[in-house]
Amino acid sequence: MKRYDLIVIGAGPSGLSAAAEAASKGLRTVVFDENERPGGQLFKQIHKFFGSKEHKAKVRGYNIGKQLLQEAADAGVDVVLNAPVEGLYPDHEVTVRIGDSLRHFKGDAVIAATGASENMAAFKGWTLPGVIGAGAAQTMMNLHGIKPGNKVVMLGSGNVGLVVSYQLLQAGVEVAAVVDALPHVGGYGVHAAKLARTGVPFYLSHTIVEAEGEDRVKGVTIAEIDNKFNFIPGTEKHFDADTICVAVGLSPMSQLLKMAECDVPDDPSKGGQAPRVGAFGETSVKGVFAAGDVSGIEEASSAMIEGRITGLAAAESLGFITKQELEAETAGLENQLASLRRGMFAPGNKGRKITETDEGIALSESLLTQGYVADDEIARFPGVTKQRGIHPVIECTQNIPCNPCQDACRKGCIRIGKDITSLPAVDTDSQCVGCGLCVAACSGQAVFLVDEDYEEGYASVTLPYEFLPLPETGARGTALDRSGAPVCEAEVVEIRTSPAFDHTNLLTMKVPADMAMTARFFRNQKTESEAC
Amino acid sequence: MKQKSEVLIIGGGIIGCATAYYLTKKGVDVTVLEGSDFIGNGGSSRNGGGVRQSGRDPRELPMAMWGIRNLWPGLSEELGADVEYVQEGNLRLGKTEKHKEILTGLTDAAVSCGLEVKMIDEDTVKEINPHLSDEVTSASWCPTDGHANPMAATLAFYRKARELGAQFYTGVPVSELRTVRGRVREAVTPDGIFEADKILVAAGYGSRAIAGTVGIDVPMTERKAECIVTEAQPRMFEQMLGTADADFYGHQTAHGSFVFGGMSGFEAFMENDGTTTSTSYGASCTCRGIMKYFPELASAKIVRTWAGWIDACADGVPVMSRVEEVPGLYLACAFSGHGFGIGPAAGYNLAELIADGETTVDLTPFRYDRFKPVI
Amino acid sequence: MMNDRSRDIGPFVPAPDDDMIVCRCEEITKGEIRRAVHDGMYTVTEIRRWLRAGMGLCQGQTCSKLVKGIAARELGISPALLEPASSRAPMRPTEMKVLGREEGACA
Amino acid sequence: MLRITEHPILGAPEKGRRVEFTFDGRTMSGCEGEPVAAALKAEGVMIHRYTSKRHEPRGIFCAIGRCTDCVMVVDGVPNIRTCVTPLHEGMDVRTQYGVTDRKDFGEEAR
Repeated sequence: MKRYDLIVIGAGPSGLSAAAEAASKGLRTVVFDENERPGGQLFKQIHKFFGSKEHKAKVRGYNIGKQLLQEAADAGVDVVLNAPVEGLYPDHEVTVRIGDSLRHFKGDAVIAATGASENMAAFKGWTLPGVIGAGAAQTMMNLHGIKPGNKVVMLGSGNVGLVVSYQLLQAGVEVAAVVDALPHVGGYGVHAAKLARTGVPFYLSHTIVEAEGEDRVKGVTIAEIDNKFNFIPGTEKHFDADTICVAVGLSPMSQLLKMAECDVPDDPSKGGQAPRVGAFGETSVKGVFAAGDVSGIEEASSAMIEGRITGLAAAESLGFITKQELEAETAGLENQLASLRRGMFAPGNKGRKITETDEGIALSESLLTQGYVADDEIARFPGVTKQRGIHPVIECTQNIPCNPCQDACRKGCIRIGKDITSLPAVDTDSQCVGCGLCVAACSGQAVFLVDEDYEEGYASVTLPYEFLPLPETGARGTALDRSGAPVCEAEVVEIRTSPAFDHTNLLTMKVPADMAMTARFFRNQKTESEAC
Repeated sequence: MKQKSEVLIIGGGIIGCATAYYLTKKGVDVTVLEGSDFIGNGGSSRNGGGVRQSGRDPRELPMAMWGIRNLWPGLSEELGADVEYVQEGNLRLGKTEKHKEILTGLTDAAVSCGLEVKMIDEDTVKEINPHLSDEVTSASWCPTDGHANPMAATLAFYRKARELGAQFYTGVPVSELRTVRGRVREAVTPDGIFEADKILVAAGYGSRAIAGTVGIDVPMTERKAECIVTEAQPRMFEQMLGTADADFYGHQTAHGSFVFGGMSGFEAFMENDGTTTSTSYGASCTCRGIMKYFPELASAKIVRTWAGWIDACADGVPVMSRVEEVPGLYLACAFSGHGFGIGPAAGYNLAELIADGETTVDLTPFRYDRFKPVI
Repeated sequence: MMNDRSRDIGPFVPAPDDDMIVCRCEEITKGEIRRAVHDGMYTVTEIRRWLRAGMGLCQGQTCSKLVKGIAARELGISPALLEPASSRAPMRPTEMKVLGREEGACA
Repeated sequence: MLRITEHPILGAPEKGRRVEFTFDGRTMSGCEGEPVAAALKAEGVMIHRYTSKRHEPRGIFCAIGRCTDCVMVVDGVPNIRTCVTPLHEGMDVRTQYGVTDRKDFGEEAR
């Protein structure tokens, strides 16, 4: 039986990070993954990540996957793909399907980095073809280049629901509505806002009554629910749709750890059955570790750091590094992890209703219930200032761990400060040159450049644009406000693309001056669904 | 919690549940204590579902035959739940001359007990089951054997007994029995003492330790056994299968999946680690065994494996007995891996023994004090 | 508390969505699961063994949380108190020929 | 048309060569190596199977080989998870009824 120092199960963000870290300390390390491609969910994630530079902020998920894979390869890790681990047995033995045979391996240590699986919601008709998991939509369009349908209703307004809805738009799919049973948008406000301004309506405190259709989805009926989750008669709304995407949360995929007799209690704060782990990720079974979503649902950024900590812990447990080295090396990582776990979406805030920011500013009620910040709410946030000439307007209104906008601006216009979750503030004393790097750098697509003095009677608004076809300079169309409602005519006056922007194009449109703080999206005149 | 009853049954497997059912049907007030958190959590939910007479020890055969004649055919109706009983015969397969000898020996013994079973040749085997490989050269054939769903049967007895008023408590392990004025009277648990006029210990291998607390020992040991189940498959055959080599046994269920058990050869050398996790090699051994007999199952996918612990008796047949030296105490254990098929009959006769003192099937061969040194 | 199998959980009251499939693989409905609880199947494991809910091709990966939620509601307890069913190898459906073709096997 | 030809972030999808396969006897085409389910989706096929008990239609649900709703009879073998099975030239893909490719759900074989 082949033996390794370390067996890592799962080649996602935490698994690859753990493997690279351990291998760099000299452990003979193998990673098994059931998928054809490594990277776990990263390879389906085409949006830019939040966080700071160390967390690979503003890098798109699939590129992070490539970087991690390279790092693991450089460290000498064997990554075996198409290799589902079928069982985890006593003595750290794993059985792996490789090709058409079953093979047995032993590791002196084992790290389970098996990730998460999607939760499901049952409703009338949910077994019809056309009802799919949000992950399925992502897999189909981002891995296989196939649209899951032409018109989608998304159930779930958590980050997965929001991000996948946006990806659907990018793939050229119409999103008819985002529906959530909870009274508030579950994911980051900026993710909601970038959907809302394209015209996607949000229905909070609503859920699906029925998926309609005989042998496939033809439409959806939703209705409002009361606080006991009962439908309120008379509030039904119908949408034509061929696809319903379900994004109602994730659960740790802890089956292997359960099988291995690890203590795996049900912990709602971790999203389900997650192994009880010590400070460095060791489960109740000696030598078996867990990292990433399997030990509690979080973001990929946290998973990567957790993976590194666990990789180091495995190295220490086998005598490759000393306890002192472990503590010294993990201290920095723990700090990073702590910084990611701050803010209003911190694990400790799960389920709590937050009404104001750390700065003491009242949160946008409209953002939480409609998906966009209302016109009369936007001015109170420190990223939104009124200035002469061109300047950034940062519509980032929640405390999330992210700061690339600050790094992007070489003129010092944007200030977040030491605390990564602070709201970005625009410094009115600094001189914006309109380079647009902040617009492209913002993972939440919440930064705009506004010039109210663009032309007599006209303002210019520069916005991030990640759709096809890319309008040409001179194109005329309609400006939409934050809610996606058409507000005025607009003309594209500049399109900027650059490798440095990493596919986030900067579209500058000219709108009537009084629309400078209202117009936030551009719709081409002729195309209804842009990307076909 | 109801701490006092006429009869206390320790063990919520098929024996405990069936006995509870037949006792409550007679109007007896019964409480069942199950040590684990689940009803039917031991061998009752982990076996291959055989309802066989052939291949049994002659001492056990009358009980098996009586149960198949009198209880199994009407069981689903009686319990109001489909226990998936199928009586389409049992084939015990052989590939070599040696196998044929083993099968012939078993067959002769069963015939002398009055069972309708016979040796059949290669062609006849293929007629009964055309999917078998050419390696199969002989078989014993018992047309009145069959199979059922162990989980459904155990839980159906539980459900019906519960409906008739039997009290069930799970997660209540018994650590000790106590006598009061010369009669067994009390069962000590973390939830307090349960009292009864009569106590039946039907807790699989756990029975040994429990009975030991009143000085009664049944010579048995634990042996691991493993099963596999496939995804649902198109219907292939209805018989129960076994082999002379004991390399696998099993059947296709009503659901369409195949449930197979098998051996790796290490079973006797495993210590009970407290889990029912299959070994890393057990399923592979069973698959290899099956594919030699059924090449066309090679693409069938295994969706699940599990293991259980057999309470293997020194002489291979169960103990079902009144314990005269400890008045009030009854034992039903050491079923040795073939308790499911005789489970209903055992429950029926145990209920008679406990309630009436007389049984339909003679329980003498199953006495607790039959064990004597051989040298 | 869960261990008393005669605990009164009230009568089974039919609901309009009883016909809704919950276990997609085995086509087990919400009503069947609710009924099973009233029949004494107080644990996810027993519901599984009794109805086959979660015993199909996906081995409960899709429905286990849903089943747990329904059972807990019927029992009037928090879902966290219900032990989920066990996890068993193989983690993915695996052909006999693959399991049987094992490195280091005697045959 | 559900195939994405140009994506704003990912560009043109990298795909294998075009190959033919059959779905219930009808000739269709897809890209070699992509999941059978993806090829079917691109051809507008939504129904992969009908269930055993209620005879209800099912299609792609998880797309990563977990839920097994998309199973079909592929090259004569039932229960093939089409979302994780790569497409090859000449594959014979059939709607699954229960556990067979027969519209009578294999009942006659009982």
